[in-house]
Amino acid sequence: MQYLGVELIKPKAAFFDFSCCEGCQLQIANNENKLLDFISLVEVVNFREILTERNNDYDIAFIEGSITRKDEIDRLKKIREKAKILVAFGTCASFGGINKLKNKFKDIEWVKKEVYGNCPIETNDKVMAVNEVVKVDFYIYGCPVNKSEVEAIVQSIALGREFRYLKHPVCFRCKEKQNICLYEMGKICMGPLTRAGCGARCPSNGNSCIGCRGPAEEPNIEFMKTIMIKNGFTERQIRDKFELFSAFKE
Amino acid sequence: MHNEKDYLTRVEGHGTIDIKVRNGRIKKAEWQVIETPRFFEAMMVDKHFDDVSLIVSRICGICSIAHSTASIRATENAFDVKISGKTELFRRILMNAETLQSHILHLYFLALPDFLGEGSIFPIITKNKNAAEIALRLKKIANDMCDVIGGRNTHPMTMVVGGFTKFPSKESLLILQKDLLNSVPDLIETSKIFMSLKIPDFERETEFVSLKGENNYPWIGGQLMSSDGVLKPESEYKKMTNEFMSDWSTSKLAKLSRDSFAVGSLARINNNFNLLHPKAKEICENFKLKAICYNPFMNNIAQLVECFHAVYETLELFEKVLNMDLSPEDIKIKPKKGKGVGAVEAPRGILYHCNEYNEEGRIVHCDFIIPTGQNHANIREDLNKLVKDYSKKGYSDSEIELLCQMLVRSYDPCISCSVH
Amino acid sequence: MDLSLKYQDVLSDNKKIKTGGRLNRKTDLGNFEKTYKSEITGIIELTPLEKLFQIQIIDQDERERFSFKPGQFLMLEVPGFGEIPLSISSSPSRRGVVELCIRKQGRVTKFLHKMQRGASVGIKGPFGTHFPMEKFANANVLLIAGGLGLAALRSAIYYVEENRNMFKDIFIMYGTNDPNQMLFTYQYETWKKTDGIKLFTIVQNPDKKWSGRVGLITDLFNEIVIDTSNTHAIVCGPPVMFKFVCNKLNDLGIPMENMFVSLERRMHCGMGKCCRCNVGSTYTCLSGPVFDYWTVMNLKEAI
Amino acid sequence: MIFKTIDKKDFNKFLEILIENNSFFAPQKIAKDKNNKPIYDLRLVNDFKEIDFNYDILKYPPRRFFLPYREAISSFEIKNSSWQQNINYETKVPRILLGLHPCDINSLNKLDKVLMLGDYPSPYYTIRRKNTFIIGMDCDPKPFCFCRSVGTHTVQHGCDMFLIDIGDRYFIEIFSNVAFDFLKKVTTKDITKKDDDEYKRIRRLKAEKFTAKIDVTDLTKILDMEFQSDVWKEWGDKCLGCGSCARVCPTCYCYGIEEKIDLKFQQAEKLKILHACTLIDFAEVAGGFNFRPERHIRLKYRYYHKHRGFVEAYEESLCVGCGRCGEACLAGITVPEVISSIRE
Ligand SMILES: Cc1cc2nc3c(=O)[nH]c(=O)nc-3n(C[C@H](O)[C@H](O)[C@H](O)COP(=O)(O)OP(=O)(O)OC[C@H]3O[C@@H](n4cnc5c(N)ncnc54)[C@H](O)[C@@H]3O)c2cc1C
Ligand code: SF4
Ligand code: SF4
Ligand code: SF4
Repeated sequence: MQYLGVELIKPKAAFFDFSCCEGCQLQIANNENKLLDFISLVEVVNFREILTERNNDYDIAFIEGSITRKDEIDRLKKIREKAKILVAFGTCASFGGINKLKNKFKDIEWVKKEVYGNCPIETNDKVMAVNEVVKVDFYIYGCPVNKSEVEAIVQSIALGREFRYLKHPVCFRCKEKQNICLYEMGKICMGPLTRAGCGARCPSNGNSCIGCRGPAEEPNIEFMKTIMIKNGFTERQIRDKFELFSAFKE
Repeated sequence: MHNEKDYLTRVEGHGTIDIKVRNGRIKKAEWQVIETPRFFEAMMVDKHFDDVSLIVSRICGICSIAHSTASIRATENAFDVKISGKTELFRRILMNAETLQSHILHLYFLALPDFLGEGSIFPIITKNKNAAEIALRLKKIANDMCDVIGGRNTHPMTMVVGGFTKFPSKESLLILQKDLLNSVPDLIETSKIFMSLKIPDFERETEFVSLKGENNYPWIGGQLMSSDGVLKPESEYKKMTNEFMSDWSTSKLAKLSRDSFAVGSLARINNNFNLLHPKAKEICENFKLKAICYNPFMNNIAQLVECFHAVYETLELFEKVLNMDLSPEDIKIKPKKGKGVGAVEAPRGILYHCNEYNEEGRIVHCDFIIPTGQNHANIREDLNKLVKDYSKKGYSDSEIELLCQMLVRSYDPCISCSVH
Repeated sequence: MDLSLKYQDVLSDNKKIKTGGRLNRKTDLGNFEKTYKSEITGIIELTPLEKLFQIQIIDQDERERFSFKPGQFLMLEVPGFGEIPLSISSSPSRRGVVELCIRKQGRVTKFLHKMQRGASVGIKGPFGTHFPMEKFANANVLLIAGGLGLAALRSAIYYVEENRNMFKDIFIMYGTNDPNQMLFTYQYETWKKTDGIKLFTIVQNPDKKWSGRVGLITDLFNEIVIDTSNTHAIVCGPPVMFKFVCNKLNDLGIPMENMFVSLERRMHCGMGKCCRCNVGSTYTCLSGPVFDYWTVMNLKEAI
Repeated sequence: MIFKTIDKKDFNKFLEILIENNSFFAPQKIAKDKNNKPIYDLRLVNDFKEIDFNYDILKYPPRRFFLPYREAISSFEIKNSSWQQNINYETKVPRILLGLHPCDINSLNKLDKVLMLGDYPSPYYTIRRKNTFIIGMDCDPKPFCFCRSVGTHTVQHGCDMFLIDIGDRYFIEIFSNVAFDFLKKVTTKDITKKDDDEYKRIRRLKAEKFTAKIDVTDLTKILDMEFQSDVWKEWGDKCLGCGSCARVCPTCYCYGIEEKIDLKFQQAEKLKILHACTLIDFAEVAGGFNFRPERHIRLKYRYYHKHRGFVEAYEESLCVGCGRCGEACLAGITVPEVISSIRE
């Protein structure tokens, strides 16, 4: 394929899932209108959720999910060796995501017991994001990822241009949609700190932004906490929001 | 040891079929679940009820609406919250939409390639563009419904304890209604495609567990029933599942009157045949699907029947909600100490959430029982019998291996969900 | 009773008011977003980072109407990638073809470097203020550039070359970090041959092959003798550079009003609408990019 | 100027006809805040009953009807290494807006100067502006309004007609021929001495109600003097860099361009998206250099553009004193407070 006379790249892409809900992979199958065009952009060689054949020759590896067990670490390292570009696909892969909530418990034995009683079960003590194990070349944020953003990113690869994330927080887009600010409605919201690009989905639907896309560029976390407290939210409530996806360093 | 190449493909999550060969012949096929556990029940401890449904929806990307709905219902039962009729209707629409989207995904993307001897949907896209386009159109309308009403097709956020943060506009509902009406011919085409496929001949008598519908086909809440005659209230879900662990699975397993039981579309239809929409019943007739059907491969057809049901029921629900005032409701929740159970029929079968709260409305303890978890033991038993039956019939090893895979897939297992 | 508003066709009203055929973006509404479709007719690689693009407007009528003055810039459109401001590097007297010296930097420029002869791009313009060459008549002229600054200065060099008799002494001073960053080296000989033009080059980090001067561009002032009472200067380059050079020139006795610099800011329209190019609160695209140094001194944020 | 009065009953009838014949936007209740106080904004009206005349302030400025947050300004059809540009300046018009307060009408007048009256007029803006019929309405100053300080509390031009409530009638200021012709179709009365007095009384009352204010005396010079002031740093520490202020400002017009290619590589689209100078990448250029790398520098620039640069160019400030930015800012950064901190 060509664009304005410049030959495009058709990369071989492989999708790998680790510990997660696989909702991000699903988004790819979900963009029905453009799915056929999308799969003509890349050659999908490995996609366990919808594909039987496997091919271990790929340029881009999309890693979904967080890393929780010894065998997952080994598997990820092998993928890293093969892949030219390794993409952390979704919030779990980028930050650890919801799964990392487990890390707040100091006693892993208690955790196992809480869920499995006295049955033996294998797990690492700590849930890790992909970049805690191997080098990551690119991140795609979101829980789940935003389909049109994924398309834009893959298209950028084909065009050989870098993809740039929006750098500002969600509020900017939320205001564009002419929503009434949730703080005005007495609710807490992570919008002022979270990276835009989701179309302010949650606030536009009347629910708080929960920060799934991680921090915007240079977020003013310190003063935002003061604002949250001024709006009547407790330290505990604030912590709830900050730790949800483990995306914000406190 | 867990090797990449062992995982069964075209299912959600990680499981393998361990094939035991003796003297060059398949002796036994064993179902193993090796998904990594995420410990959701532990993560939830101390979480505020506002966040609970948002977190548990991340148990599964495919049935996130069912998880949210079950969780919210559990919390509402714990706090004695009453919801409005409007909320009830919209939740039902969402459950129908998710069922449709999940079933279509399974039928076309995961199951159909087996029947056509392909490795994935991709060759079908090139060889049978028409089928692929039907699949995408049907999935789209289902996803659009989830988008418009749930706020997003995966991990919905409009559904909260007590109701909805926002109801969709009439205009957007009218568009959906029109699209939905237009999707009926596509469904009929789908049923023709599946009529032309050969469903493997296999039966094993088992017990079927589902919600019991009263006046409607069951999606949310109500009594729990089994085809062996067990009937229990929602709150006694534990007596329906009797969870246990085994060394071959990282997921917990379940049993009731026998060693194993089945949940899912086939179980729902077996237990609630008369509550199906008349149009859906017609499809049953076409496929000679009668209660009680013991062929697990027929679960694919049961899903197809439910697609019809979902579309027709949703059209009826749309008529009702379009006549309502869709401005947002005031939601005020007072948390209290207590425990509540929410049972819903997820696409893959009955799903239970049990949330126990302290006075502040923070989780003290919780418990989730996932449909696929309840099916694992049954899958294992089925595989056992399948290998025996088909060896006797003189089928080759590779044919049996494929049948084994097809059998597991026809349960549409959601493994990462079962090992949450 | 009918009280419906009538649609007012603003565009054709605007056209009717116009007299004569000459279309102008400055007043003609219908031309606002139109970009002149142009063809890349030649590409010359100057350094690993910079290429010179020769670009010709395809439509003959549009081509004939296009003219510019040294120091002006245009907006180059690469569909799907973006529209970027670029100084015109070629001679103002050469009709129909413009030359753009483009450094590979971001989205648009990286793709441009991949494009081939014969591909189409779009140009809007010319925009902005220019170097006031007429004012320099009968005076000495200093043309000073650092790095990529030579791209903007080049059209002024063409101008003085072609109108040699208008001016007194002419000095071109050019400095870069490395010798291999020097642009348009193939033209130096021609420039020098033009009667009375003196060219000085200097680099900061010489390599083995370099036999010329080593140092900062301000060092060159030790070598030249000029009558500062009748001298104008144009300085193009990064802000740090022109700050030093202009202060030096001022010390030498040249009034700040006689020095001209070209400022760079982020730009999205070139027509004073997007606001992105404001320096302090002055539009670079309308009041600039060429400013006299006195104005720059009075602008907050300029340097 | 031509003045008339009209009975409210007659006026309502007039509106009913306008609604029936046109695309008509008027204030409506859109939500309630945490204290149960209703929030109003302009919405499409299909039925007269939907209009809420008790509105206090429009939540979002009417700027969006002329300068949308995002619009496709042109597109390209790609064919091999060539392309064809398609431009469509026409947009959904004409339409009627009811209920703009003086600050909002004056904000449009300011935008006119940049986008319609100067060099390179924008057809996108001009077409919408010329095809929108505006019915302005007098207002009651809120605690955050400081329009009087910047001289935008009255309307000299910029709308078609302006209404002042004088009990059972409206006092109408007629600004355009279209409005005059429209009003011929309903019963209006010439103004009497009594109307005159009532008008003046109401003006006086209103003038007394302003509480917020800014002092603009020599503000341009003071801003220049305080360019390096530490005060900016203090405000910058609070600013979240969220751009909400520019999103709700009736006069902000900065934008960015984003170009998109479809997945088939056959179409490219050029989107214009309103930007905000407080966002981190506002002045960032290729190579990563940022002309305004810090929050306080960007916030400072917002004030310099509005209260200094624009004054220099047009002899008026680019702020109409509506106070929306201060209300929208979670960090509580308000124009009166910032300006007075600079003057101290
Ligand atoms: C008056 C003027 C004259 C210029 N002349 C030249 C020249 O002759 N040769 C040359 O190589 N470069 C020149 N530049 C700089 C050139 O415009 C940038 O290198 C170019 O915009 C980078 O675009 P990009 O898409 O590759 O970079 P990206 O970083 O991808 O930029 C994205 C967008 O940001 C804007 N932008 C980014 N950097 C700049 C910048 N420095 N100036 C203005 N807008 C920017 C553009 O709108 C661009 O499309 C000039 C800039 C100005 C203002
Ligand atoms: S609702 Fe959230 S995202 Fe929207 S403006 Fe308010 S704080 Fe920002
Ligand atoms: S001033 Fe307020 S509204 Fe504006 S960017 Fe800063 S924090 Fe956001
Ligand atoms: S700067 Fe603030 S007060 Fe001034 S016009 Fe804009 S929003 Fe209103």
